[in-house]
Amino acid sequence: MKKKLLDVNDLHVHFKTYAGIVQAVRGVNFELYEGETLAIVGESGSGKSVTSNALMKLIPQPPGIYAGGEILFGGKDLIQLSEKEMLAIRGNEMAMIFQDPMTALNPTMRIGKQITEVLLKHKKVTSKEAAKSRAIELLDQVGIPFPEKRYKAYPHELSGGMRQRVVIAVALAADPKLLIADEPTTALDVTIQAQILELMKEIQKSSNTSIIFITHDLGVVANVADRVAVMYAGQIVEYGTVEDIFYDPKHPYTWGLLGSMPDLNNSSDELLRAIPGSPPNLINPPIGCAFAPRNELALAIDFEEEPPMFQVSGTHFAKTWLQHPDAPEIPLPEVVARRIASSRGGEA
Amino acid sequence: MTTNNNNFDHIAPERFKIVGARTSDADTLNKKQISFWQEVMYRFSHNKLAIIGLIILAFVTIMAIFAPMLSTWSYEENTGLYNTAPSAAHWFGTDDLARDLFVRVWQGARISLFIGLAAAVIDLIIGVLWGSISGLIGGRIDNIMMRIVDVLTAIPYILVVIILLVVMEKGLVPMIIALSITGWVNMARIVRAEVLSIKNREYVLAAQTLGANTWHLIKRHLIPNAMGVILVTMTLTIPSAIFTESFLSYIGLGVQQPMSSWGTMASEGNKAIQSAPWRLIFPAVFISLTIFAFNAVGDGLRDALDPKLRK
Amino acid sequence: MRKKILEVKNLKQHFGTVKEPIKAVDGISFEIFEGETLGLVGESGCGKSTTGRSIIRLYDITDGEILFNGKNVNSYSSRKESMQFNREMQMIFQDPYASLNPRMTAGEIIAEGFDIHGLYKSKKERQQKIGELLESVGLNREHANRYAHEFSGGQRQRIGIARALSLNPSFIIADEPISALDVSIQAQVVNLLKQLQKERGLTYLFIAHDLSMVKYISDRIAVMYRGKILELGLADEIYNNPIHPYTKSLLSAVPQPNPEYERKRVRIPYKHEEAPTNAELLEARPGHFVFATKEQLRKWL
Amino acid sequence: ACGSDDSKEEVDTSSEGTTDTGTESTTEPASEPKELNLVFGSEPPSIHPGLATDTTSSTMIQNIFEGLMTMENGEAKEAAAESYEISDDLLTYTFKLRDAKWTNGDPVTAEDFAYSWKWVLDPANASEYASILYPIKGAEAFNTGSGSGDDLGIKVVDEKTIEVTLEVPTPYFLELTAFKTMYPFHKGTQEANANWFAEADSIVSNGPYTLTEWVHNGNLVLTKSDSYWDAANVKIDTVNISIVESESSQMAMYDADEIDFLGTNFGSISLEALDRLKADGTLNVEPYSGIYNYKFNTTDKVMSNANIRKALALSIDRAGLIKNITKGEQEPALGMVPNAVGGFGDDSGYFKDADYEGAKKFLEAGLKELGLASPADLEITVSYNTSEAHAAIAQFIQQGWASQLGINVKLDNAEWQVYLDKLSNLDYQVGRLGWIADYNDAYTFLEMYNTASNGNNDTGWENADYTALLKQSVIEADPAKRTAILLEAEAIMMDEMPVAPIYFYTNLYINKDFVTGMVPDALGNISLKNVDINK
Amino acid sequence: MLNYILKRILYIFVALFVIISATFFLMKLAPGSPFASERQLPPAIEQQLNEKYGLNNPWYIQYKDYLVSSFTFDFGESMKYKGRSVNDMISEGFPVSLVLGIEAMILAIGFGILLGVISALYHNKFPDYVSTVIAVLGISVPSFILAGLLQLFFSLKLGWFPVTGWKGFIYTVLPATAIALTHAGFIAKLTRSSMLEQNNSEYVKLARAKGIGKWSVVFKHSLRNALLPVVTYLGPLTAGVVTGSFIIEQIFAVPGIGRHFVQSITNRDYTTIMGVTVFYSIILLLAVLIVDILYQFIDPRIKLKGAKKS
Ligand SMILES: Nc1ncnc2c1ncn2[C@@H]1O[C@H](COP(=O)(O)OP(=O)(O)OP(=O)(O)O)[C@@H](O)[C@H]1O
Ligand SMILES: Nc1ncnc2c1ncn2[C@@H]1O[C@H](COP(=O)(O)OP(=O)(O)OP(=O)(O)O)[C@@H](O)[C@H]1O
Ligand SMILES: [Mg+2]
Ligand SMILES: [Mg+2]
Repeated sequence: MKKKLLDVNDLHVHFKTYAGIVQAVRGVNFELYEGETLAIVGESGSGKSVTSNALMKLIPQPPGIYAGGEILFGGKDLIQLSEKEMLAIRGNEMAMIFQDPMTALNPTMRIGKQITEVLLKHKKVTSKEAAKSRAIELLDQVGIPFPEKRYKAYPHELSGGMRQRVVIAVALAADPKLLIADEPTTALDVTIQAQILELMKEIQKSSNTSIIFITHDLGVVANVADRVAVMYAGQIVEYGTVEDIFYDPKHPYTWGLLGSMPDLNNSSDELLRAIPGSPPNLINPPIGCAFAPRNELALAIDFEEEPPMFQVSGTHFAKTWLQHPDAPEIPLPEVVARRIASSRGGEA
Repeated sequence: MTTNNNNFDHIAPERFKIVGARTSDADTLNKKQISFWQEVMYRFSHNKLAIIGLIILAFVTIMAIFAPMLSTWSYEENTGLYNTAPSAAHWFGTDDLARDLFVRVWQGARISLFIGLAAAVIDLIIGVLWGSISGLIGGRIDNIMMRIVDVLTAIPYILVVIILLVVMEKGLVPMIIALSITGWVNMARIVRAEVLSIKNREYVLAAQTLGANTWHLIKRHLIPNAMGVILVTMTLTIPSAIFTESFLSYIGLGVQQPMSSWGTMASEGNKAIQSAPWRLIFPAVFISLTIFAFNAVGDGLRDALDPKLRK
Repeated sequence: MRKKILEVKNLKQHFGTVKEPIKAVDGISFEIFEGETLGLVGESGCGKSTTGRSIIRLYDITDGEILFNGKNVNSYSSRKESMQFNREMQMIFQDPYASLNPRMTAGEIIAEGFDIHGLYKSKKERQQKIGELLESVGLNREHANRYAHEFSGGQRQRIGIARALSLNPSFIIADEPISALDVSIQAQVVNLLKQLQKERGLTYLFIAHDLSMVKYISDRIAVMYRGKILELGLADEIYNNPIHPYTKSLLSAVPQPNPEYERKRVRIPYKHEEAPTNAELLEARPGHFVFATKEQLRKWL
Repeated sequence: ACGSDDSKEEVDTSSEGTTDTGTESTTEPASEPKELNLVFGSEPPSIHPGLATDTTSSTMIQNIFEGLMTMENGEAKEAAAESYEISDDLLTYTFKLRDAKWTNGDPVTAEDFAYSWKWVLDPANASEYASILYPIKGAEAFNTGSGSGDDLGIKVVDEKTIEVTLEVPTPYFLELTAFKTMYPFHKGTQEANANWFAEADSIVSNGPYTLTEWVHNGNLVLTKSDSYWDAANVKIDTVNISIVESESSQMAMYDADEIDFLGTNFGSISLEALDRLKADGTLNVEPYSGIYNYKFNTTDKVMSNANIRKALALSIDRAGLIKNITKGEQEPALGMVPNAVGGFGDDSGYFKDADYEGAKKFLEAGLKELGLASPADLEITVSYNTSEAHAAIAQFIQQGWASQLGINVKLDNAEWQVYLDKLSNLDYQVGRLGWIADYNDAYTFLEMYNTASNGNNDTGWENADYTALLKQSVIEADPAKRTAILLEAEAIMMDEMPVAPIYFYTNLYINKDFVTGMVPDALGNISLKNVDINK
Repeated sequence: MLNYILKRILYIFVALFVIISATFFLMKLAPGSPFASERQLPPAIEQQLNEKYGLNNPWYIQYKDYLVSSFTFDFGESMKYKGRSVNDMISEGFPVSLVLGIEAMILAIGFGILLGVISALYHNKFPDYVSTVIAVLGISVPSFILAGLLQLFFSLKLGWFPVTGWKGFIYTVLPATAIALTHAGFIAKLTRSSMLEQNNSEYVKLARAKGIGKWSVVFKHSLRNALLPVVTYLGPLTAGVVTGSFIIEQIFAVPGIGRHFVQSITNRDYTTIMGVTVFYSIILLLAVLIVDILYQFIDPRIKLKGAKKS
């Protein structure tokens, strides 16, 4: 059995704003084992970034508030740690990769320095020279050609893909146990995205790092994840292995997500099956199931009572009343069914 | 995953009826509708400093309007008491010409506040336009316009003022002209820098594809989005204008004695810093307070308007 | 034969200095027929946006010709002519956050074109028109008074589309209109574009880097690489029978929402090679062009 | 020198040396070098006897150069001259020089004097104070281009004797030889280097001190000159003079014991300190031969009316002004010639200070003549050059005129140069101006109004009788009669009142207790030679 | 780059020409003459003086002379300080003003940035309010009042510093402080506003994620980027400060050149007016140019090149 690295229990994060309290994360639970990749998917605003920032204790306070729950990392509850104690963990035991490589690097600092900074800060090396050679090694490791030369480059002298590699190098510098990647490839084009994904997998293999991978791109999820958490309106609504989610989705929202991807095999004359409407306002989260208002298959109870997390199988959970034994059998939407069928056939 | 489920309560079957989406509900983003300006107001009103600033400004304005009218003394009248310290009869004391400082301070407020406003307007009209045009058009025009700014900074200002003094009747008009000559150059420089970064934003390009001309771009896109720096710069221009006014009045361009502004009173009072400190303290404190108020309000507005600080 | 609405001939757009030019677009030619959608794909920085912006006259082009409805767009002499052009051709921008002025309401953004072109002067008429536009992109009339930050990404992009539609254009350049949106919203926007095309007979130049979405929306696809168009043809043709190694590489990189497939997928890396100087756009199959020399083409086929 | 530099005050004052000087202190070889610390209010623009126009430069010149005579207790006393003789017709002066040396070792000769004077008068050198030498025969003609340098009444009799012939008897000629413009400078130096006077190391002088250091705009150091003939009686070894423009800084330096003396020509005392200094009894006040006036432009429609002018002049509360505003113990001026001038000590009978009753009568008459119904219809503008002191005076007078006479008074200030332009173009109604004597004689205060065209008149006023009287005074050899003539002229002026006298200046100064003999004379001059410190 | 600099230098010459011309005509338009005083000069003498300084020539000859002297940087003799060449006056005074100015700028920049950073880090919290108040005081209390207060307090009351003079470092402290405080206030305000912007950027978040402390992030990362807009302002400001302040030099008796900017005009000392104006213009124009060039060292993203329509 693999060792549990991270255990998040009933995490709540709120933000105080002019309009009221935004309940950005409303009771998130998940766990992560060593060397495993957990993908968190969900549409914009569902609380993915807040969750990941919360893990790093990077929620700005104010306006943010840790409204409850615990984050057990290697047994310690991060929420209880002081800022000073966190400084030793951040960038060291856990590191983060941000979405936008264009802005995540300091534009006026040479990239080499941005890497050595971490090394020196966390005393991974003893001297500046050692830091430099380690940084060059890292650059090489993330696939940057001519790392000695690039060591002195400024971010703007690199392409988007290269910059993202640098960001990854920064994250890897301290050899973290946990890597949180918040949409690391969304801003990149497909070719570069593919390279970055390959790179991350390689790294994981070689150093047994655990990864939390945040994205809204189901293709990417399918590529990287061992397990998937589908988030909606600040909660995890479905959780399971990647197969569970892609081949046996139980939550209507997951269906919606899967259905809205264009299917390369079908004709372009028919419209995509978009999820109508937009996510709920988290200041006054709806009573019941948050997805109900957009769910064509919503049950009456969805508007009244929040569904509990139902266990579908050993690894698979879904937070929908449809899992209730008394709930009607609802077949998979046709598009999704077709997609699963064709996927199972093994071809795209 | 800690959850669970085994013992389900029994739930009435009708509650498991499919009722479908409620799109009307789904489409409203925020239940509580707050418009941009409402939000700005909200943020502004929750900024303690800004509110204090606003109260000070209101107080000073009201006093400037009414205090001279209600006082028993006029600002030029000799009370027979030379250089006396504040007392019940003369709250702020009297000056070297035996005039009541309380009424003089509020009389002076009228001029200084007017000048502050005038400077702000000049900054807005000339500085902002100059900077935005220069930054927006760019290229040679930009270079020429910025060199003009340099030239204006370099030409001896006092000479210009002397010439104005010779060719014009004294009063507020030549004063405003004198302020207009160089009062805005900082603003122009700063706005230009800001415009350079705004002009490549996509919404500006979008307006260009709609066929917008320079003026439209400046008016609708550049100025509103550079408002933050404009406000900060403006709150810095006001104090320098207040002191430029006292310099100009001293040289003879502005208001004539016995009328006096805060700036003038402060610089005269400065001479009596040891023998009659109240002559410096009152005008100086009100200048500082007012400028503090402008700054607080400006910062408050800046923060309230900053889209990046908004979530 | 369908009518050519746009014809781009040997378009070049260089930035930087004359000595060290950045050849963002380096001699591309293509045409777009009325009512169709031409997809333009390629990796980041290959010159897609620059192409779009040059066509809509945001840049002074370095060389070449752009004919819109048969007329060279850089030959307009009067302001009236170019205003007319602005009405005919519009653009949707990539970033739904950066492309809407945060200080304007949705209504103001949509009506900006009216102000510029002096249309719908009466208040009522104007409100009416704004309302119509909002509805046509799936928003409510009430949304007109909200500011951009009060909308979700998808809704913002709809406002961008409404703005592009406000002057009733016949041709729209959509510069990665969905790249910044998440999947569920992407679908909404793509659906909307398709639907509008059907209703209004619009022509699109649809720029993206994601082949799967492009394939879905486009009739024909042009693959761009380093300022040049490498391959151009019908969408299905490009997707199913790519010829140029770069196109193949690009296709192999698109991840599918299918874990099993993903586990097996092998990316075909593309090794950059300078195109030989005698390379040209050759018609490999009917309607399917490839930028190559004859020998290369033979090899690839 | 009247050239009070621009806007800087003549308002507060200076002092003069009528008090006894502590010169009898006999020579006790000072065990420790004595240092005196002083300030100047500005950089001396030209330490050249022939070019200096301002008080700072003059002060320097008076202490590093030496003229034939020097003023002591109001009397001319031999300095570079060992003795002198005056012919009976008062037209020829013969000076015998002492054996004295320039700082470069050359002897001071009659030729140096003759050369210097001729140099000053030579129009090519454009010496601005050349007119001081006009009493010398042929001087005016030479200087204004109609005569020749060879016809001057200056004769070098021998190396040590010089003879001067005058145009007309000039009772104050001896005093003039103590004036800086008549000081000698070293011929060889002048010929070798026209800019010799601009730096300390090229200055060659003959006075009690040498200028040993001059940091422009910073400070000057005077060192006792060993080659000076009377070096034994020079007590201070070093005089450090800082150049400090701000009055309040000067005062602070005094308070911080950084300087030993403050006042007339060595800085000035700020208005704000006066009350305090008076209260603790440290302020010294000496009369000063200078006047502060309001001139009237008699070519102006309103101001051409003598009754109006008189009404205005009479209704100024001079005593109040001095007490509350200028504070320098100045004398209310009720005539044109300061009391410091001999024979004019009690010429104050022309009118009364703050005579509002009298003023109202004149005003009524004046208004009638002007065809104005009430005082409120009368609007006049008072002009002054930009300065807080002038502004304060103008406002005080304005308050008085407005409240006592009920007329409207506007104030108008202008930059110094613009203001001078206004005055000389008669583009004003009432304007302030001060006048400080170059030599302590009534003539210097009265002469400028002799004709309307006199460049210093500025009022457009002239009176035939007055002109005649002044002419007569020049040729009158008897001092008593001459005084009577000038008093008569003054009476005419006071009757027509083209100028409203306001107050006579005083010299104000403070000094540390250990400083003795440092007292300004009626012209504001201080001879450092007489100063001593006893710590 | 070199091209760019050459082009800008060309512009500098054009600007100088304009400045000289404008100053010349303004100077000639202003009433008064260098020789005017209460005591009217005899006309013959005045004539001589005018002759001596070439003031009798027709305006275009004088104009030409001034142009020539400006471009050869030889302004001749001061009309007020007899026997002193304008060049000497500048070369003696400028080093003093420069030293004082640099000290003041160091103080202003150091203190201003510190205040601005504190404000931004503790945005809308107590330290922000405190530093805002200090900055506002700096801005709203003009240097002449401040100078007097400093003198009163630190020299007279406490006796820590000499009242006036220029004889060593200790003499520079008060005047430099008096000059610096106003500018420090301005800089603090500008820094605050641009720091606030930087603090919301991704790279700051990344730096925090690296485990770097709040203050280290400021000094290692955000500050440099936040200073870019401040630098725009510093160019002309520095030019102004190093060429001296009239009032401060007057109050502290500092032998700099600041006084000449005002006094030469009140004296109508034409040669000096021209000299100091040309001198200041060159410094200003160069400062602006240097800032533009510096920009690309501070911000590696900026490349100087011919402007381009965007
Ligand atoms: N500083 C903040 N103040 C107020 N609300 C915030 C703040 N940060 C996040 N939120 C709110 O929290 C919710 C979740 O945001 P989050 O950034 O986690 O979404 P996300 O799933 O990462 O979306 P995206 O795909 O767009 O990155 C949103 O409603 C957002 O508005
Ligand atoms: N104004 C400009 N000045 C200089 N270079 C530019 C300019 N605009 C674009 N470029 C350069 O031209 C090249 C093509 O840029 P373009 O924006 O067209 O790429 P793109 O294909 O749209 O990329 P993306 O997918 O990232 O939007 C890039 O190398 C870019 O750096
Ligand atoms: Mg996110
Ligand atoms: Mg692009």
